[in-house]
Amino acid sequence: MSPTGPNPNWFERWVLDFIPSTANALKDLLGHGPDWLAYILFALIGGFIVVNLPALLTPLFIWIERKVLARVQHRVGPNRVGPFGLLQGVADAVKLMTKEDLVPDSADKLVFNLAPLMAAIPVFLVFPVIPYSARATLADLNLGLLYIISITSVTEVAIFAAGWSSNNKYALFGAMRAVAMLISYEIPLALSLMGVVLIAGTMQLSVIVDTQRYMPMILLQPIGFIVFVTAVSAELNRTPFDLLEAESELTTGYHVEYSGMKWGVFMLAEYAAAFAYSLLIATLFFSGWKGPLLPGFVWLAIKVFFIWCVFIWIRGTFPRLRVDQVMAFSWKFLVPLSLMNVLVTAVEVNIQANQGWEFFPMWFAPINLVIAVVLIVIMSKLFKFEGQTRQVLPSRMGTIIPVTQAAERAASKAK
Amino acid sequence: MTRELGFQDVAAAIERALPGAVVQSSANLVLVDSDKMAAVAKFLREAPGMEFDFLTSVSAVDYLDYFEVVYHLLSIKNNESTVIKTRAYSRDYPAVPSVVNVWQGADFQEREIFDLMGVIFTGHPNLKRIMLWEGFEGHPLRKDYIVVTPS
Amino acid sequence: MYGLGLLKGLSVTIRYAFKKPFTVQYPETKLKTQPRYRGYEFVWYEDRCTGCASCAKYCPLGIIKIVTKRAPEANIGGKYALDIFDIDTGRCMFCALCVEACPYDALFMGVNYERASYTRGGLVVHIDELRNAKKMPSAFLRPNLEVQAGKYTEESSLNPNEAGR
Amino acid sequence: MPIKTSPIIVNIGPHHPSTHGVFRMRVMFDGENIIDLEPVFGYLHRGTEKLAEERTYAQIITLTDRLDYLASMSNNLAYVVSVEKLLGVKAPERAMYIRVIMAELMRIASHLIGLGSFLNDLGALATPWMYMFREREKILDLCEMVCGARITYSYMRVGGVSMDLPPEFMGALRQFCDDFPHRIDEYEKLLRENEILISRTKGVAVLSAETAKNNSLSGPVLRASGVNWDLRKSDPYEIYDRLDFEVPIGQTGDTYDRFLVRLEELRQSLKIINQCVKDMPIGETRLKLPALIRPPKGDAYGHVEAPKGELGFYIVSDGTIAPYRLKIRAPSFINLTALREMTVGYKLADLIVVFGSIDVNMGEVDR
Repeated sequence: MSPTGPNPNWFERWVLDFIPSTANALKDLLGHGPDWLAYILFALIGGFIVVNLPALLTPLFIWIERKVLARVQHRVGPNRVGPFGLLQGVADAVKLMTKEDLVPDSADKLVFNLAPLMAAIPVFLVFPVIPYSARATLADLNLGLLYIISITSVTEVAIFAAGWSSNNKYALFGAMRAVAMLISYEIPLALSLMGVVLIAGTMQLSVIVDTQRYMPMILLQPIGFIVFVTAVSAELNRTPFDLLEAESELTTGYHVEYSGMKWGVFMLAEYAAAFAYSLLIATLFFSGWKGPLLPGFVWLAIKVFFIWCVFIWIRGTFPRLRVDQVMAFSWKFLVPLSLMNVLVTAVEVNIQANQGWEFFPMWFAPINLVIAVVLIVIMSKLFKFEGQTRQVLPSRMGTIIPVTQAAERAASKAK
Repeated sequence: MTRELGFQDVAAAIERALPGAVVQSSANLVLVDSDKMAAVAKFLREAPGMEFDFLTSVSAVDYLDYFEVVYHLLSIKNNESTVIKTRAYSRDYPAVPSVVNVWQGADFQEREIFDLMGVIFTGHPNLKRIMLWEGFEGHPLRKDYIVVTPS
Repeated sequence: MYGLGLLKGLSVTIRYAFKKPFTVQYPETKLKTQPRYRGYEFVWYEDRCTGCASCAKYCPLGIIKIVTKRAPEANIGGKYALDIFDIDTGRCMFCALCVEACPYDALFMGVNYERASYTRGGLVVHIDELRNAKKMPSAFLRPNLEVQAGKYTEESSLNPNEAGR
Repeated sequence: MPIKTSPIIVNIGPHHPSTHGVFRMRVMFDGENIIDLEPVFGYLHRGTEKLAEERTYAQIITLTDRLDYLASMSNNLAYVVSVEKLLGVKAPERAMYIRVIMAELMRIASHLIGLGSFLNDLGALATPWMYMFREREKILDLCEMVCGARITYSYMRVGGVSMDLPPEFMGALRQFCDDFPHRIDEYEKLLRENEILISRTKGVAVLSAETAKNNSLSGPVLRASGVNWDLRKSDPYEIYDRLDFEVPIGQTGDTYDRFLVRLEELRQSLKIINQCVKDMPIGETRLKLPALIRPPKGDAYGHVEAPKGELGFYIVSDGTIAPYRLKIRAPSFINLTALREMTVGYKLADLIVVFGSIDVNMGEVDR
């Protein structure tokens, strides 16, 4: 547990390595008391810090989204509440708390109230695993990546529970779409990380960040990056995959019956998930907290800010895909693409093992880039993305009822 | 320029094809017998010289002792237009055959006339109120519909 | 090719991200209304008005209420003086047909739009309010006002003969 | 044993974010596929035709503003053209030029909202909508300069226009006309080759020329199906016969063509405005007509190419100061007859997009 240097000044001790330093300080405080007490206290303080990190930064995230989206749309964005509208997130939260919290009487009460919690808790569980600075990770699991992927798939159950229990036709549409889309985008999400894991050799996030000492992973894994970002934008229900809460079709889909702080928790969960995934993209592909001069977590913040701005930029420009196109896009395009990426990376790692090089050679980057471009061109030619022609219904539904027949049936029913 | 087909020769053409269909025709009126309207409509649509394939609008006017249903027809091919009128004389059951089978565009317009004016279009597949709610009694656009204006 | 159209779209939106927004922050900066703006306050010149009530007849909604009494020496027409002249701006649609109908150019539309009230009654403009309101008539249907209309200040008030047709 | 699924009936509207006003569709779904669709109207029915029977010809102008409230100048124009046809008079030259400029400005403003909400329905979250509304604001300012109001103008009168153009109008209009083509290029760059837009709209809800004519559709919906029918060319009113402009025609009649036709019509309207500005004559702008006009007994049908389609007024006059009967041929109302045929068999997402591509205005549908 040695901090960064032999005699760390107060800045390095408290700012750069705040978690291990707190553990040591606690130990001295307790005068070499029992280890387990220090450990519990440390877990409490660390947990408190890491849970409050998203809780406090999500309103900032919402503010960034609304400001940047406004700028993209040539307008100003919130500027009334607090300086430059910074307290907008807080104002929204306070408003939501004072708003009445309706529960439709025909709703399934238990599941209805449980859904927001199920949506929020897994998102907060992702934050302890992410390395914020040189040694600042609350829980540096050696299965970090697998843990993150499995935790974040709990939100699908929550979204389906919310949609199903609120007994509203639009919410039902949202719930059905949620199950279909989120599950079919888990596969490319996991597969695209295979490349990263192969190169880094482990799933431990801090080690992954370490292997990117010389070169960020995005250069080595262009396809992996593209597939991962697309899958993440589908997991977060962001344009062009925001089918779950398609304002123009489903009037905000699954959380249409929620109001007050229950709806607020859904929003918090959604933007905290966006924060978590941006952190993940930064650590996995842009070498996390590594960067010259500035301390670790400042670099991480800058990278997360830029990734988040790209998400907002995409949200401000693209229209939405239809349900069947989204599914076809995942199964027919992303999954084969990421499988091929795993193949290519495995071959390269094999070569690296045979040659016995200690680090992944740098000249693999241009090769990967060329392979990426070639694969995408071939795949997109192969997978024609044409509009869907008129789909005649399966015979079970009968042919389309002409006007006259519908009228007779209505008339006969009226008699 | 959309040429207004002469009313006299339209009436003559209809008379030749369907004797007895034209009740009265003058310089600016072609009045068709109401129960032959469906046949006249089909004739106007298919006849070589006519080909009125576009029904611009169907309107109804309440002249107190009869309802007059006015069809504005248009032939996009040779850019000609004409106006055909029929009359329904009874007050409580004014019936005019529907032309939905000839021009699909008349569907909503005839429903609206039935809803607001009370003219019944026999043969219309889905004749029910379109503007007002089902429980509304009376037909507001009739001249004898008493409108109670708030004071 | 797949994706190029999307990138082109992105290039358009990124350019707007760095441009100055075109929206106006209302309470701080107010948009200047045009001289012919059909605004909220009516401008009425009592000495030109003969109480002929053609504005009341001409209004499609019938929201102008005029009660006159015989007062020979009162004004140009020399016949009627007004007791009640109510315009219910709560139901008015500002079509300015009354301004068009007035044969003596006594009635004008106003120029600004900030007039709200908590009660429906508060929206009815009474005769005394019309009498001592500041006269800032809009140039709608009064082309000769075109030149002054732009230069109204808070305290300026147009005297009647300048306002005529 | 196959799982038994039963179709559900969903009410889309009357209070729904993408029904362009108060419009309701009772749709029967099997999963996401539409089996049957029945539009329900009447939520914005104000009885305009009954009101018109107890108003003088000048007062009805204020009624026509509220028909297609996104382009109320063209409603005024349609009404005024039919009353002038009834009277047998013709407006002075300068008034006709002003009317054409105003009608084309309204076409641009209405198409901007039509395209903007069409893209909102597609999911492009308000960005193209904001860009288009910014242009529409400029047009509203021009109209405010001319007639003092921004939406309900009542600017036109039987026999001309109520007031001549203010001196500074021409400068502002020329500035708008110089800047607007760049904005259209921007829309084209943002949207025309957008793969997601193409994949969502190409080949969706194809409307053949035959069904379009049979359902008496009019306006951009009809022209997108390949029918070359534009009242400004086939039955020119006012001064359209002196102006040269093309009429954009679609090939396949799918949603993408309707989008392209409207985008192209923006350019053509601009071309018309430039021509009108160039040879605008001097002269008076209003005929000397009595305040309460009494047209001769008889009836007349005048129509105009409004942004949504052919807007016609069938006026029956009995010689008094108010029309005996005023029938409004509303293009949006009749364009909806084909909605059922176009959307059955498609998904919910397509229904919203196809409804957006028809570009309907509820004030005109329910009258």
